[in-house]
Amino acid sequence: MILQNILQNAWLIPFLPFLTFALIGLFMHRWPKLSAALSIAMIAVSFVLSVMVALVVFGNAEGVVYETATRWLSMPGLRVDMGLLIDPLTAVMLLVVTLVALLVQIYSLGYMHGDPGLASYYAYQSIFAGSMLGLVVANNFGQIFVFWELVGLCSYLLIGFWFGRNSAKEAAKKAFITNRVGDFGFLLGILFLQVIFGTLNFSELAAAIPAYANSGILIGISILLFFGPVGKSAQFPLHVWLPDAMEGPTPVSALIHAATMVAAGVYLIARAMFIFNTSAPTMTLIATIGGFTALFAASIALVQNDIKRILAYSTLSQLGYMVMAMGIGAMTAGMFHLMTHAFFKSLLFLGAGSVIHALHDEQDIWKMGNLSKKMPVTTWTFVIGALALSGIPPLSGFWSKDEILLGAFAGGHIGLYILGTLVAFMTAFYMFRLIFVAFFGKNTAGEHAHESPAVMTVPLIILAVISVLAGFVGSPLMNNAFAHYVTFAGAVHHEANLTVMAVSAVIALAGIYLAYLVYQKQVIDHAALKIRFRGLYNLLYHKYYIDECYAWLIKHFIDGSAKILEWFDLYVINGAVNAIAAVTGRSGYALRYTENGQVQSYALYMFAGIVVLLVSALCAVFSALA
Amino acid sequence: MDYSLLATEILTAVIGLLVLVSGLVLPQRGREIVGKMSVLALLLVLIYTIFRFHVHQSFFGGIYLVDSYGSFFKILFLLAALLVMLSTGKYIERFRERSSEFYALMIFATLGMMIMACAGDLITVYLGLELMTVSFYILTAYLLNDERSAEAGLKYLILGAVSSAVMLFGVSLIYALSGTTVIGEIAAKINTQPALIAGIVMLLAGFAFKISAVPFHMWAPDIYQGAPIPVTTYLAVGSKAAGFAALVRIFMIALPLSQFNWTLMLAVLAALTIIIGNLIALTQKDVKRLLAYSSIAQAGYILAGLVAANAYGLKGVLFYAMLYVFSNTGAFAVATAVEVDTGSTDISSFAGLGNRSPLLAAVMTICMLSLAGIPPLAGFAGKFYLFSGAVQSGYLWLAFIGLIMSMISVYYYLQVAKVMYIGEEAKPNEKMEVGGVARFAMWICLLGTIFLGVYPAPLSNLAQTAIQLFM
Amino acid sequence: MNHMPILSLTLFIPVIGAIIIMALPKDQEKAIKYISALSTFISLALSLLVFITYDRSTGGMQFIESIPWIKDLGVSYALGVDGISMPLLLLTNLIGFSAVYASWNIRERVKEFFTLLLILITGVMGTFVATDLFIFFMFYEVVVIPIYLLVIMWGSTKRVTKEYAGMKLTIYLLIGSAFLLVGLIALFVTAQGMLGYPTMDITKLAGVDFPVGFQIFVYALMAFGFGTLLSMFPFHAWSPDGYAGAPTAVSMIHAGVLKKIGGYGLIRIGLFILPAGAKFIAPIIAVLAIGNVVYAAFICLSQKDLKYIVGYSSVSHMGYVLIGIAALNVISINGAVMMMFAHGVMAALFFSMIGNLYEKSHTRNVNDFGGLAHQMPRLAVGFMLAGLASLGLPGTVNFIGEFTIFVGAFSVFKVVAIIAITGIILTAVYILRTMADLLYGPRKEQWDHLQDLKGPEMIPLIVLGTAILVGGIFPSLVMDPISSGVSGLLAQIGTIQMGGIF
Amino acid sequence: MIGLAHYLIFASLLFGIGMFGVLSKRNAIAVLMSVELMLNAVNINFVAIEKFVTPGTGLGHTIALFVIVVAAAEVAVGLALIISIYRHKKSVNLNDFNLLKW
Repeated sequence: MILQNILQNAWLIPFLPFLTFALIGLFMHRWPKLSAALSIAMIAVSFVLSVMVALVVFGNAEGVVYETATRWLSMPGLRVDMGLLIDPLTAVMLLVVTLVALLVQIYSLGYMHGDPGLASYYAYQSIFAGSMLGLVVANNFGQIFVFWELVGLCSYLLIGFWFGRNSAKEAAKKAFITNRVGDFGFLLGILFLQVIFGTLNFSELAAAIPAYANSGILIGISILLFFGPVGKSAQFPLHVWLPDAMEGPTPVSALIHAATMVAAGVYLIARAMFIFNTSAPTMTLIATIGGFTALFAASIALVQNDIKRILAYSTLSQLGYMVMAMGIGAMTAGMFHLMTHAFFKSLLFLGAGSVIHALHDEQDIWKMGNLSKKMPVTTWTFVIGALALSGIPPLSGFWSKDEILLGAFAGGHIGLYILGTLVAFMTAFYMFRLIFVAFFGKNTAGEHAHESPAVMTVPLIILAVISVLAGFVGSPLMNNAFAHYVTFAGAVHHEANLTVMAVSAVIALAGIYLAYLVYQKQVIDHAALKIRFRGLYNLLYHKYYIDECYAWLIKHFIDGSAKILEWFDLYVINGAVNAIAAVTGRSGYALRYTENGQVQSYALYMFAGIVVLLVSALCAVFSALA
Repeated sequence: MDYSLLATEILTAVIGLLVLVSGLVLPQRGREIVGKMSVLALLLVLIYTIFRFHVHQSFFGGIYLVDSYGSFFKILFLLAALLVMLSTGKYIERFRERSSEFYALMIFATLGMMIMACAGDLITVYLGLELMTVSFYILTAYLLNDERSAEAGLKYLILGAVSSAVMLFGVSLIYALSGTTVIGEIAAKINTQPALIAGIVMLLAGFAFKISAVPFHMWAPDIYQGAPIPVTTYLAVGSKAAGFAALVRIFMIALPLSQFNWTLMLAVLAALTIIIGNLIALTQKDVKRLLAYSSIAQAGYILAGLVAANAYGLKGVLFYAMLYVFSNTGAFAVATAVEVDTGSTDISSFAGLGNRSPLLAAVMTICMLSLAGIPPLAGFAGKFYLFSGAVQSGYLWLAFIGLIMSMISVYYYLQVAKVMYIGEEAKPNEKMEVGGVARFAMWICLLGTIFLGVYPAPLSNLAQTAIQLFM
Repeated sequence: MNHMPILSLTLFIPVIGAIIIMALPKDQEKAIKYISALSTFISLALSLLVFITYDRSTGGMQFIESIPWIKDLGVSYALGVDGISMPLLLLTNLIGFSAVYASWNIRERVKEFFTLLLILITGVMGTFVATDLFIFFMFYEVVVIPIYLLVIMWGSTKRVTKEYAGMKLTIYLLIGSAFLLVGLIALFVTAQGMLGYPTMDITKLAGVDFPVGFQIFVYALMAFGFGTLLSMFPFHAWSPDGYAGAPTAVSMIHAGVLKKIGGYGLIRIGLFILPAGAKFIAPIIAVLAIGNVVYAAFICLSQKDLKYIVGYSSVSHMGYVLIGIAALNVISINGAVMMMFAHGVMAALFFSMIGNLYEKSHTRNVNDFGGLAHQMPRLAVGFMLAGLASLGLPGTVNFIGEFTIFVGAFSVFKVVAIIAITGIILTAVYILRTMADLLYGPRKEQWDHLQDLKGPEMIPLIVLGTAILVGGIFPSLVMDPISSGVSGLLAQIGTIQMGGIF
Repeated sequence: MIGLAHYLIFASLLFGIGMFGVLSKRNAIAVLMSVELMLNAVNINFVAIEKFVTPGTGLGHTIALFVIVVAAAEVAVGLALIISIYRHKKSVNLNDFNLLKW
């Protein structure tokens, strides 16, 4: 009974965090502890509700689709609802988001302990959770856009949470603006949909779209829509904000910039798959961009020294994986990877947070070392996360990544398959580079550290357990249960291929071994490598100089045009106004000197006036007569 | 013929003579009551005239007319004279022992204006005009110790006499072609001939001089600046209105548009007047002179109503002439008070008026803005009538010029406001004392300006009645 | 029906307040402020009452009052509100009430200040409730002069002097209004010729079938007149300088509501009376509007003075309104009206925050600041709220306006709309840069003495912030009446086909 | 036969001479005299027109008388003003009277 009503009441899942935000913002910001407690309690309730929703949805063999909506903004010709669309896809996302959010919020109690902004931190966390959940349950593009922007706002606020730092302020700004560029295209796509189809509702669009399949306009629309995921999921070329976003508190990075928000782009592609898969060129574009990003980011991650940045590039790379999966039609695999990635990547980030916390905000891996002695829980959960990420069977990452590679392989995208496998190798390498340097290594800088409190380690353990187990729901061992529910029209399912599995596992192990050789055994001198391949190293270390390019472009084109236009405004437009005023004034002065005080010249003007009047009047009359 | 209908004129003449005589017979001390007496007497005449507003009568074969049109202007002149006398305040002390003659001359000038407004014959117009003008010659030069006053008087006399001569020459030509000088009879007897055109142009030139239309305006700034301020005020308000009263009657009745379309000629004059008056006013630093140029521009606006030559336009002429009494007198009254207090009307002597006397600053600002035509002040309603008329007659361009220039005129009016409110004060923190009577006059101007702007209907109804004879 | 003249009351209570203030002695500063606050509060309450009791099911003009005023001009003192004017009336009073509190720290010439301010508020309100062209225009120009005086007396001199700024603003707008007045007179005269009797009633004038050429001519005049007020490119030069010179309350009212008279006029008068003219001129307006959106946004990027940033940003945002008006369909015009409301509250909030900061720090240069969120968290909240609203974040009422305009305009002017939508990126860039430089970054010791908002200073933040959020979260509250008003208005035009848009 | 046109032309010439005097004479009194000349030209006109257009009505003659009287008054005032200004300036040259300008 409760379970049946749960769908009607599922709106509470996003609503409760919003309520929390309002309560904290309006009344409770003076009591940070209370705010934190409220926030955690509310997200816990949301989590429970999500579990119940999941039970209902997956309790039915075919999966349940439930849709309801309330009018939000409407006028003749335009209607934007606030809707609730619950299907297996939503249910998975709800579960992932509420669970990670809950764990991160608990973890934050320890991580953010004593921070003066604790109340606002939890307020932001709540509004983020609310917006993200709102995005997930959306039944139309309007609603998605609304929450899309709101999660962007939360990301902005949380990246800039320590606003006293210049780097944080810059990173927050960068994140928002870069996302705006993506949203520009996304918004255009939505507008096209509205104008052409007259609706933004998913199911109505899904009914109308097929008639336009592969038409030029639809290709255009789908590419525009793809702008959104490119921004939000930090795909090349709009990836630049995500590494910088690591300026935020680490739990935030875990939740927003690893597990949930950045995956929203992938989720959007999945949700709007009925549009994308009608347009082959767009699908190719998506796959290419995703694959490229995966490789590109992984290569950068190879040489970074900041623990969070390594993880950030890893996130980029994995997002690229997911996007690629979407592009090659392996949506289920992509969503599966999204889910497992959410767990193990948040685990990794929280682990990193634990380290950073213990080392008093030290993030350079070369200034860590041998942490395993002092921080066993952190270390071993971190290793589990890294193994999962590297795709070592039977951890979750193995199953999901394998699905994607399988999709590429079986779908005939051999290039992408090879690329994916290469990335898997690199992933394993850089993750274990991190682990060997920071957690084992001979460096003893980390030895004054101490294990984090239970409030931080318990979420780590929970996530570690999930990271190990979550993969099984989609594994052939459980008959691809995940794929049974999370399906997409037109998507193909491929039978498990042992070769692909074996190759990827071996490749990952090879990566780990290489890292072991270089950084643990130091058989190969990494410093020498650095010097030998100086050019390549610098290129990678400086992230292909893309930030610099953008900075240069912005400085010269945007700010340059701004300067030029300012000059134009000041001297041409304002100048014209002032010139007209001056001419008026000057002519006044000129005329003024006709009043020279000489009475006879006044008389002369009068007579002249009479003569002119007389002549012109006579001319007028004569011409009228003639 | 009911001569009692001429009571207004007769009474005014009698009052003028009495004031003149009483100035001679009363001892020095007693002369102060002369001013009060004349104000009171004129007030009674005004009330009487208002009650006889609807009376119509034609005298002496149409050479003198009593009608609503004339009465409207008579009311206007009396009101203006009263306001000017009231607002003179302490300025009267500058006339020393000659103050009673000042009142007498003012009253004679008023009489001259009345005659102009009611004249049914060109020669009657001329007589009224000369009565008015000669009084003004004397009044202009009334500050015997002030060189500029004398200069202004002489300039006015020379130019005034020349313009009278020109006008008379024009009258003689019209007389030659029509055989009559009665306004009502001319129309039937003329047709388009070059000599007639010459006559009309010269007649127009004479009136253009009186109303200070460009290029016959050159006297106005000098004379306005040199004359004692109350005289300037009356010159600007009364003399101009009288000029328009006669001009409208002559042109509307004697010169039918079907014979000779003089509207274009007037439109050009109006446009020039508006443009040049406003442009030169932009550069002025002396408030009196600034108001002089402003009043030139105002003449241009009023002329636009005559250009229209239809109900809205003519109503606008009357309406504007009346509101001009309030607004212009208000502004000049403040200038008078400032000159009494600081001895100058240079814009710098208005500095800090907003602090020293908020009422004066407010009156000045509001009256000036009314002149600029900013709603909800009277000037806006007036301009609306004038330019509606002009547009109705097809003179859209004139409306354009008029309205744009009137917005530009806000610049110089606001310059004064700016100085008053944020200027460096000449006499910091010193309250400015203004007599109760002058204050009363300013309040009337202020309230009149606002009332006519917010609720123009009563005045426009009066004007409607007054212009019936042209319709 | 014999009802209370609620609109007249709303309109004239500030005037009564002003008269009472004039009668008070100069040194009763507290009393003066309380009377101003009270009278604007009553007006606000009454306009809220209007907003709530307006019968949405019937729509159209309601709370009608009509008294014949000037017979021979066909003028009557006619008031009424419909779905278009009602939000703007409410906006005026929201901002008016906030403006009084934003001026709470005025110390010089308190009496004059609040007198002028109240007159100003009345004038603005009047334009929105008048249904008679003459009365509309009267109120429209009433506001100009108080603004001038307020600017020169209480303004501030930075890049340009306050005298220059005030004069430029005044004369520029007046010249714009001269064109408008010519148009109105032409309209009036022609209508009289066609109807046979004079009328200034907007609805009656709208019933007249003016010749197309005439409509184009008059609409062009109006587009210039109202466009100037709406700071349409390239006639925007008065706006940034004007706001920079003006005191806080004036900037709030001017950017917040006065500008909106331009947009309101273009819809209520221009489009309603002269649909064919509107159709002809619309593409030109749309193109100029790009100038607004993109050009002004670019200039914002290089500004350092907070008031200039918001000044140019308001020019930029008015571009959206213009596009909405130019697109000539229900959705776009709904959006334009919504955007006017939204921009009003946002700009007013922005200016009140800037004013508060300036009053305490005596500088407005962004580079002088940094890390203000440390010392002034509430002010930072205000700035952020305004900033986020400015960049059209969902959840703020501005998003509703922008989104609706985009939808409406997109169906008509694709290219224009796409170029205009790039504005959302540029806006984000300059707003976020400003916010970052102003509020974030390391604490600066030199500003440690600044006190955060407290007491009366909080009122603008609370009132306007609430409006931004409530409108953003429950857009139907505002959009439904707007939509009914716009649909009603366009339905009355009805018979005139405009490229199948209607 | 001398007709109306001759009179009018003669009067016009006289008027023009007066006008020239007004414009060119520097002495204020001479200017006043020139003005009188102009007025006399007008008088000639009126009297001539009376004879040719409306004989026997006396209208033109009356007007001429009026004009003469008014002109006399004007001259009286004018001379008084010249005396007044002479007291200040010790000059009757019109070129010297330019305190008021611009």
